[in-house]
Amino acid sequence: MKKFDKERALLAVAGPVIALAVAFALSAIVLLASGKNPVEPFALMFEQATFSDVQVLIVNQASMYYIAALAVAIGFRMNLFNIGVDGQYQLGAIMAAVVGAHMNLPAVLQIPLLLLTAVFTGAFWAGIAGVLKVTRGVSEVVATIMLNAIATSLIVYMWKPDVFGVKIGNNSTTGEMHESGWVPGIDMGEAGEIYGLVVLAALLGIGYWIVLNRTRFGFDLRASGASTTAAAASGVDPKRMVLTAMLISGGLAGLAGLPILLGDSHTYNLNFPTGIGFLGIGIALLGRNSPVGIAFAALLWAWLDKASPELDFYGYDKEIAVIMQGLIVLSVVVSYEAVREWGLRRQQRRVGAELAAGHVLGADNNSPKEVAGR
Amino acid sequence: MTAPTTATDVNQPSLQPAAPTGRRMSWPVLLLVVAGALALVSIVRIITGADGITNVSQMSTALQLAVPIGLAGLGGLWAERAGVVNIGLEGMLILGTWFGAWAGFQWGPWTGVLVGIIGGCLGGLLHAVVTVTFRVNHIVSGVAINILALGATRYLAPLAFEGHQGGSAKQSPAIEPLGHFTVPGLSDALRDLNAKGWFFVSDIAGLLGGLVTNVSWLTLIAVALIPATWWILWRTAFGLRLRSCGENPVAAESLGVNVYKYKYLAVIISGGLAGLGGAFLSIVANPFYLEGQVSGRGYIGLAAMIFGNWMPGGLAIGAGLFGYTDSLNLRGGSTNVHALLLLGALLLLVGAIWLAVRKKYVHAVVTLLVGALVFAWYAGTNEVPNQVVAATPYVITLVVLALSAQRLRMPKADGLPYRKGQGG
Amino acid sequence: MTAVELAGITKRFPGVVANHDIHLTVRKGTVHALVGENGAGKSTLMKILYGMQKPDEGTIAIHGETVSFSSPADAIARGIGMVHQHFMLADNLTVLENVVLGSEKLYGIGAKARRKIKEISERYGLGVRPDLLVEELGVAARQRVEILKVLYRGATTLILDEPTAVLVPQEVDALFDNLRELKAEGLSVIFISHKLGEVLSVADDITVIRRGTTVGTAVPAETTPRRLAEMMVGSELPTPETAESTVTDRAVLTVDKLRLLAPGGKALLDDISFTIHAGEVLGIAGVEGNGQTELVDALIGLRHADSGVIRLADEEITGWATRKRREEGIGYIPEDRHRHGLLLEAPLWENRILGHVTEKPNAKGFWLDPKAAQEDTRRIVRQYDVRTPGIDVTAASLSGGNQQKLIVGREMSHRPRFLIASHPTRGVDVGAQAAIWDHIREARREGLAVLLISADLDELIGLSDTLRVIYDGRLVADADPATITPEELGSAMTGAAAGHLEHEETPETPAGAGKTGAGAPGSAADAPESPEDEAR
Amino acid sequence: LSACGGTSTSSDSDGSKSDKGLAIAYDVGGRGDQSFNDAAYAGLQRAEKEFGYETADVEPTDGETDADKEQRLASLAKQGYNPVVGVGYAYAAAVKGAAEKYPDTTFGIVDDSTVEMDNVADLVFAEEEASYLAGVAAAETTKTDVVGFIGGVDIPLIHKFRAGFEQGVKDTDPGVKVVSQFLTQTAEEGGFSSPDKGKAAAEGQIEKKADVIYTAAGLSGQGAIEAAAANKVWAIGVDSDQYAQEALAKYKGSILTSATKDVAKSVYKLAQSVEDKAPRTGILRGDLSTGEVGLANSNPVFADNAKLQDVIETAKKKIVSGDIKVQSS
Ligand SMILES: Nc1ncnc2c1ncn2[C@@H]1O[C@H](COP(=O)(O)OP(=O)(O)OP(=O)(O)O)[C@@H](O)[C@H]1O
Ligand SMILES: Nc1ncnc2c1ncn2[C@@H]1O[C@H](COP(=O)(O)OP(=O)(O)OP(=O)(O)O)[C@@H](O)[C@H]1O
Ligand SMILES: [Mg+2]
Ligand SMILES: [Mg+2]
Repeated sequence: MKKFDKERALLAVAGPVIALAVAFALSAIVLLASGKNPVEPFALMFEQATFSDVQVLIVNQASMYYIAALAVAIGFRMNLFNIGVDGQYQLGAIMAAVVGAHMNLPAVLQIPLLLLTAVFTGAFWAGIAGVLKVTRGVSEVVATIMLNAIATSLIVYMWKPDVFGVKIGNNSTTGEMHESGWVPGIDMGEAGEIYGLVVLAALLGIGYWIVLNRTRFGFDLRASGASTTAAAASGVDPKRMVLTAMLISGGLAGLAGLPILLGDSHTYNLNFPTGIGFLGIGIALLGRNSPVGIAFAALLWAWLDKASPELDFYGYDKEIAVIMQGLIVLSVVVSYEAVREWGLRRQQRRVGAELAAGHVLGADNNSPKEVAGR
Repeated sequence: MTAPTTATDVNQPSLQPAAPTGRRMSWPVLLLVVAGALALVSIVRIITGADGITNVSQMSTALQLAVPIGLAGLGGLWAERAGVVNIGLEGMLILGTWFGAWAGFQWGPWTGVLVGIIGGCLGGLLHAVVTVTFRVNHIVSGVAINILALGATRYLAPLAFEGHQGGSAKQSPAIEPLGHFTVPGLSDALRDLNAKGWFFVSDIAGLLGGLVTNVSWLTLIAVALIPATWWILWRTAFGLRLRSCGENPVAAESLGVNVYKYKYLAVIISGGLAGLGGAFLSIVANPFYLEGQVSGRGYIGLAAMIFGNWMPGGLAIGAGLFGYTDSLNLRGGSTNVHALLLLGALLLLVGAIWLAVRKKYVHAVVTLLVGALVFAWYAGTNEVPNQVVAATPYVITLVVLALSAQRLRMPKADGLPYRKGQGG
Repeated sequence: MTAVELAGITKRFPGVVANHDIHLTVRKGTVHALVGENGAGKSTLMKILYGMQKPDEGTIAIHGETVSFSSPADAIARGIGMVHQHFMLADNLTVLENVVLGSEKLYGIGAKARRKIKEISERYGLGVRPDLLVEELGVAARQRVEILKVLYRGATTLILDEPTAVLVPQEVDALFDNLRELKAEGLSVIFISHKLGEVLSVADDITVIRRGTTVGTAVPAETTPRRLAEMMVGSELPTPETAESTVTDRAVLTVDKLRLLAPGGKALLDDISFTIHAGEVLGIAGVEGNGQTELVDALIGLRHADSGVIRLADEEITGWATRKRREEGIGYIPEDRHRHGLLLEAPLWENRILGHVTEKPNAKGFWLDPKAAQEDTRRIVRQYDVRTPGIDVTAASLSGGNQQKLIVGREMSHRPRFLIASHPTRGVDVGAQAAIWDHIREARREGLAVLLISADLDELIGLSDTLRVIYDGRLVADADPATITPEELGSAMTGAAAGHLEHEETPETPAGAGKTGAGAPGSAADAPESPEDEAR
Repeated sequence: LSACGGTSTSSDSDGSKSDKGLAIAYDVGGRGDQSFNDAAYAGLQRAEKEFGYETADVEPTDGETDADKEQRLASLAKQGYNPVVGVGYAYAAAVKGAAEKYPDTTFGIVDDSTVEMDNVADLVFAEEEASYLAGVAAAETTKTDVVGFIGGVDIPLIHKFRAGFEQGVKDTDPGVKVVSQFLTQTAEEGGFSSPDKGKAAAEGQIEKKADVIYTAAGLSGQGAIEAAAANKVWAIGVDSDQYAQEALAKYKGSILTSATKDVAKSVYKLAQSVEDKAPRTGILRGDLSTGEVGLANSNPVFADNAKLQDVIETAKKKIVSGDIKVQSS
C-alpha cells in the first residue's frame, strides 16, 4: 500500500464519486416522478453550502457526527456492532451536564472533568454490553438496542425534579452548567461560532488513526476484526479485546454530544439532539471506517441536513434529502464492494502472473472458499 | 439423540466437538418451565393483589402489541435462516405502514393489507439485490434501507394523503376496520374463570381468554404464521433448501440448489412479513398511517428473534414478552410492575436454590443477595417510578439473554457473503 | 464403452489458466485416477464435469452423448455424483437432511427417504445413521455421508476428490473395498489423490495433469510412484538427504499429567505427559479429533489446562497467556492457516507482524515499526521463496503453499526454542513440502524442539525422533520411527494396539516407507525412492 | 477557518421586505399533528385571510439543534416576515438568538415564557386552569368515584395538565380517585402519535372502574376516546373542541367536553397587533380570563347540565379572581 499506485488511487476516488452521481441521479428521478424540477433543489442546496453561516452549521453538526461515527467505526474495525452509540452519547452528555451544573472548578480542571465524565459514562454503558458479550455471549447488537431503550428511561429519570431536573418553562433541563465548563467557540463573526470542541473531534480523528495504525494495540484490534481466530492464536485475548474495544467505543461515543453541550446549549434539555448515534452508523460506513473518509462523510451528511431546510421555501419537500442520504449510503456501499472486488481480482492477477513467471513448483492448489470468506 | 459412538462406528472419534449440551429443550421440559413460570406469576398475583397482571384484557392487549413485533421477528427469521441478516426490518415495517394505509383508505382494508405486504416485499427485494447480488455487508444495507424507507414515506405521504378527508402530510385518511371476533361462549367463560382469582387456573384462563377475545382477523393470521413458518421451513423441501442456504450455501449449490433464488425468495418473504406487520400497525392497531408509527419495533422484532434462538416458537415467546410488558406498562404500569418486582425476587430465589444444588455456592449467594435487594425494593415501596416501568421489557430481555445466550445458535452462514462457483 | 469423455477443456480464471486443453476418457466400470501437483487443475476439471464451473472451451460427453451443464443439478440428472475435496455438509442439519437436499423429489424428505438411506447404508456397509446432526459426526463418518449422498442420487459416475486425505489406512482400505464393489456393479469412479501408492493400488487407469494440461496417462502395472511423481512435476525430484539424530538431553518442553475438560465435564485430554528435548522432533500420530487440536491449544495457550503442568525449559508456563508464551519462544505453525495463521485480507507485511507484534523488528516499545516489519517481510519472501509480486498484496491472493512458506518463515524468524508444527505441509505440493521440511530440520539441528502433528504418516515417521499415538485424549502408545510402519501406527491410532509398538519384521517393508504404504501393501511401490521419503 | 462567502441572510437582498406577514416555524410533529402546530396554522390562515398578506410556515427536521432553529427563524425574518412565531418551547433559545439579530421584527414563541426581550411575545397558556375545570367536570360526573388521566409523554408541559386536573378533582370531591398514566417517556417513542397506546391505556383505566377519562396525548387521544365510547364511559378531550372534530364524529356522544387551548387565537392576536403597528410583547398569558383556555360547551348533555355548569362556573370565577391557585406541576 505504500507505493503510489495511480490506477488504484483513481479507483478509490472514482468509487465514491460515481456512487454520489448515481445517488443524485436517482433522487432527480424521484423528483421528476413527483412532477418537480429535478435540478433546482440541488442547485439550491449547493448554493447553501456557499454561505458562511450555513458552513458553520455544517461544521458544528459534522463534529458530532464525526465523533459518533468514530465510535461506531472502532467497533466495526473489530466486527463489533455498537448500535448503542445513541444511548451512550446521550447518557454521556447528560452526566456531563449534571456534573457541570453541580461542580464548579476552574476551567482548566472543569473542562477535562466534564470530558472524562462523558467518556466514563459512555464507556460504562457500552461496557455493560461488552461484559454481557464476553461473559454470557449475549450478542452486542441486541444488548445495545436494549441498552438504548433503558438509557432513555434513565435520562427521563434524571430529569425528574427530585433527581437532577430543573424545569425551565415547559422544558426539562439539568440546570445551567457553570461557566467554567463552557468551551469557547471560534468566532466567525456574522456567520456565528464554531464549537470549540470541533478541535477535539479533529484530534480524536488523528488519535484514532495513530492508535489503529501505529500502535501494537491498534494492530491487535484490527487483527481481531479481520479474524478472531487468527488474532487469538497470535496472542490477543479475544474477550479482553472485545471488552476493551467496547469500552473505547463507548468512551468515544460519550463525547459525541459534548460539542453542542459545552459549546452552545450548556444544559441537557428536551431539545438535545437525538439519533446522532444511529446516523453515526451510516456515516462510519460511508467513510469506510477510515478517519479521513468519515470526515468527508460527516460533512456530506451535515450538508444534506443543513442545506435541505431551504428547500421548503421553494416549494420542495426537504425529505428528498433523507431519500438522498439513503440512496447515497446504498450506492456508495455497492460501489465500494465493486471496487474492492475489482482490486482483489487485480491483485490475484498480479500474483498469478508472478507464479507463471516462476517455475514449476510455484503453482499451488486453491481453496477459494476461504478466499471469499472473512 | 446424541450418542456418537456405536459398535459399528469403530473409527469414529469420540472427541468430536460435542453438541452444546442441552441446546434443544424437549417439549415436556419447555412446557414444564412455562407452567412453572405461570405458577410463580399466579402466586405473585395472589400475594400482591395485582389482578391486572394476568387478566383477559391485559392478555388481549399484549397479543395485539406483540403482533407487529412478532411479524417483524418472523421476517428476520426467514431472512436469517437463508443466511441474510436483515436489520432493515424497521424500514420494511415503515413501508408496510405507508403502503397499507395508502391502499387501505382507497380500496378497503384487505387490499391495504395486501399492498402493505407488497410494500414490505419491495424493501426486501432491494435488500436482496444489495446483499445477495452485490454482496454488500448485510448490516450496512439494512441501515441504508431504514434511512431510505423513512425518507421515501415521508416524501410520499404529503403527495398521497394531503387533500383527502382526514389526511395530512403526516397522517393518512382513516381506513375501514378489518373486523375482529370474539369466540362467543368461550370468551365469557374464560373471563368468568379469570375473574374468580383462583390460583393458576384463573391465570391460564386469562391467557387463553386473551387469545379468543376481541381478536382481529389479522392477528389470527399473524399467530397462524408462526406454526406455518415452522412447518414450511422444517417440514417441506422448500424449507430445507432455504435453510441449507443459511447453513452452508456452497454445499447446497453443490447439490444443484439455486442458492441465489432461495436467498432472494427468503429476503423478499422476510420483507413481506415485515410489511404485514406494518400494515397491522396502520390498519388494525390504528386505523391510519402516522409518521413515526413504527418507532423501533423492527429492532425489537430482531431482538425477539435472537431471543427466540432463530426458532418460530421461541420468537413467539420473545414477541409475547415484549407485548406483555408493554401492555403491563400501558395498563396501569406502576402497580403491575411493582408486583413484578416480587416475581423477580422469587425467580432469583429459585435461581439461587438451583445454583446451590449445583454446588455453585458463590453464585448462589450473590443471586440470593440480589434477590433480597429486589425484595427489599418491593417491600419498601408501593409503586415503582414510571421510568422503571418503561425500561422493564428491555431489562427483562437483557436478563433473560444473559441467562440463556450461550445456548443460542444462529445459522452458520448467517451474514456471510456468498458467490456462486466458489465451492472448493 | 466410455462413461465420460472430456475433450479440449480450457478454463481460465483471472490471471490463471486452471485448465488448458485437457483430455480425459473414463471407461465404464473402472476406477480412473487423476493425479497432479497442487493447483494443477484437478478439482477445477472435476467441478466442470460436475456442472459447478463452466468451461471456456471444450466438450463433455457422457456415455457418448455431448452435454452442457449449467448447474450441478444437470450433472446429477446425468448420473454424475461428486464427493468434494472439502466436505459439503451443513453441520446443523441432520444426515438425512444433508442427503436429501436438492433431490427431494426422489423419495421426499420424510420416512421414505429415511428408509432409502438405511437401505443404501446397509447395502454398502456405510453405517450411516440418518437422524444425527452432521456436527456430531467424525471425519470418516462425514466422508461416508458424502458417498451416501452420491449413491442416493443413483449416480453412475462418481467423482472422489482427495477422499483419503483425512482417513487412516484402515479406513482407506474400507473405502477401497467399497469402490471395488461399486466398480463391480458397473459404476465408474474418478479418483483424485496425492498418495501415489494408493493410486497405483486402486486405479485401472491414471491420467497425469501438470499446470492445467494433460501430460500423459499411465497404467498402474507399468509405472512406479517415482515415475508418476516425475511426470507430475515435470523434472527430476531431489534425492532425499540423510539426517543424523540431533537429540540432546536438554529438556525444552515438559508436559506433566495435563488434563483438559470439555464444558460438560468430559475429559478432552487426560494424563498427557511427555518431554521434548532440544534438537528433538516429537511426532504425535492419531486420527483427527482425538485431542490433537486440544493439545496444541493447551500448549499455545488458547485453552488452559484444568490440571497438570507445562514447563518451558525451567519455567512453569501453565498459566501463561498465549502472547507471553510466544514472546518466550514458542513458535506455532497452525493446522488451519486460514483460521489461525493469517489475516487473509491484510497485506503480507501485516501478516508478518501477526503473532509477534510485541517483538522486534515489528515494534519499538508501544509503537509499531512498519518500516522494519516491511523490510523483514522482504527478507522472508526472499529467503523462503514466497512467490509473490510484492509484500503489499493480501495474503488471500497467495496460494496455499506460499502462504504456508510465509508462516514458516515468520515463525522461524523469531528463533523459537519450541515449535508446534501442526500439519505443516497439509495441502502443500511436493516442492514446497520439501522446502518446509528442510527448514524444520535445519532448525532442529540448531537445537529447536518440535512437536509435530500430522495426518501424513510418512511425514510423521520420516521427520520424528520419537513417536507417540494419541487416542481418545490420551497418549496410548509410543513407537520408534526407525522401525515402525504406517500400518502398525494406523492400528494403534484406532485404539486397537497400545503400549510400546514393536515392529514385526517383514523384510519387504523397510523403515520409513513412502506414500505407498497405506492400503497398498505389497504394491508396486518402490519405497526407498518414493518422492517424499525421509531417510533418517 | 475563515468564512468563505457571505452568510445566507446577508448575501441576497431582494428588498421585498415590507409586504410580508406572519410566519410560523413548527415544532416536531409539524402540520397535521391535530394539536398546537395545527392550531398555530389555523391562526396563520386566519391572519392571511384577514390581512391579505403573504405568510409562511416551515417544518423542522429531525434531531436539529437550536442553531438550526435560529437559522430558520432568522431566515424568515430576513425575508421580511413579521411577526415570526416559533411553535413550541423548543424554540426558546432560537427565538432569543434571532430576536437579537433582528430587533425590528417581532417574534413570538408558543408555550414558553423564558425569553424576555422587547421584540418577543411569549404566548403561554394556563393549561392547568382549563384542566382544573376538566377535573371539576370529571369529579361531578363520575359515578364510580374513579377518573382517569392519560398523558402522551412524560414532560413538564403535560404535567401541567395532570396537575390541574388532579387538583380540580380533589377540590371538588376528595373521595374521587385519579388514576393516571403516561404513554411514553419521550416523544420519539410515539406518545403523541399512537392511538393504539391511548386505547390500551384507557381500557386499563376503565377496568379499574374509571368512568371519566381526560386525555392530553395529541393524536393518541383518539384511541382513548374510542375506548371510552366502546365502554360507554365519558372522555374529556384536549386542545381543541374534539366534540366538533370530524375524525371523532363517531364517538362524539362520549366526549363530555374538551379543555381547550386556543393557540390559533393568540397567534392571530399577535399578528393583528403587529399589523396594527402596536406589537404586543412580553409574556402574553392565555388563561380563563382571556378565554384562550377553557372548557368547550358543544356537547349538549354537558352544556345543558345546569348543576354541573354551575359548579364549573363557580370554580372558574374563583380561579379568575385568584381565590384558587392552580398548581402547574
Ligand atoms: N475467489 C477467487 N477469485 C479469484 N482467484 C482465486 C479465487 N480463489 C482462489 N483464487 C486463485 O487461486 C490461487 C490459489 O488460492 P488458494 O489460496 O485457494 O490456494 P490453495 O493452494 O488452494 O490453498 P489450500 O492449499 O489451503 O487449499 C490464488 O493464487 C488465487 O489467485
Ligand atoms: N474460483 C477460482 N477463481 C480463480 N482461480 C481459481 C479458482 N479455482 C481455482 N483457481 C485456480 O486454478 C488452479 C487450479 O486449481 P484446482 O483447485 O483445480 O487445483 P487442484 O489440482 O485441485 O489442486 P489440489 O491438489 O490442491 O486440490 C489453482 O491454482 C487456482 O490458481
Ligand atoms: Mg486445495
Ligand atoms: Mg483439488
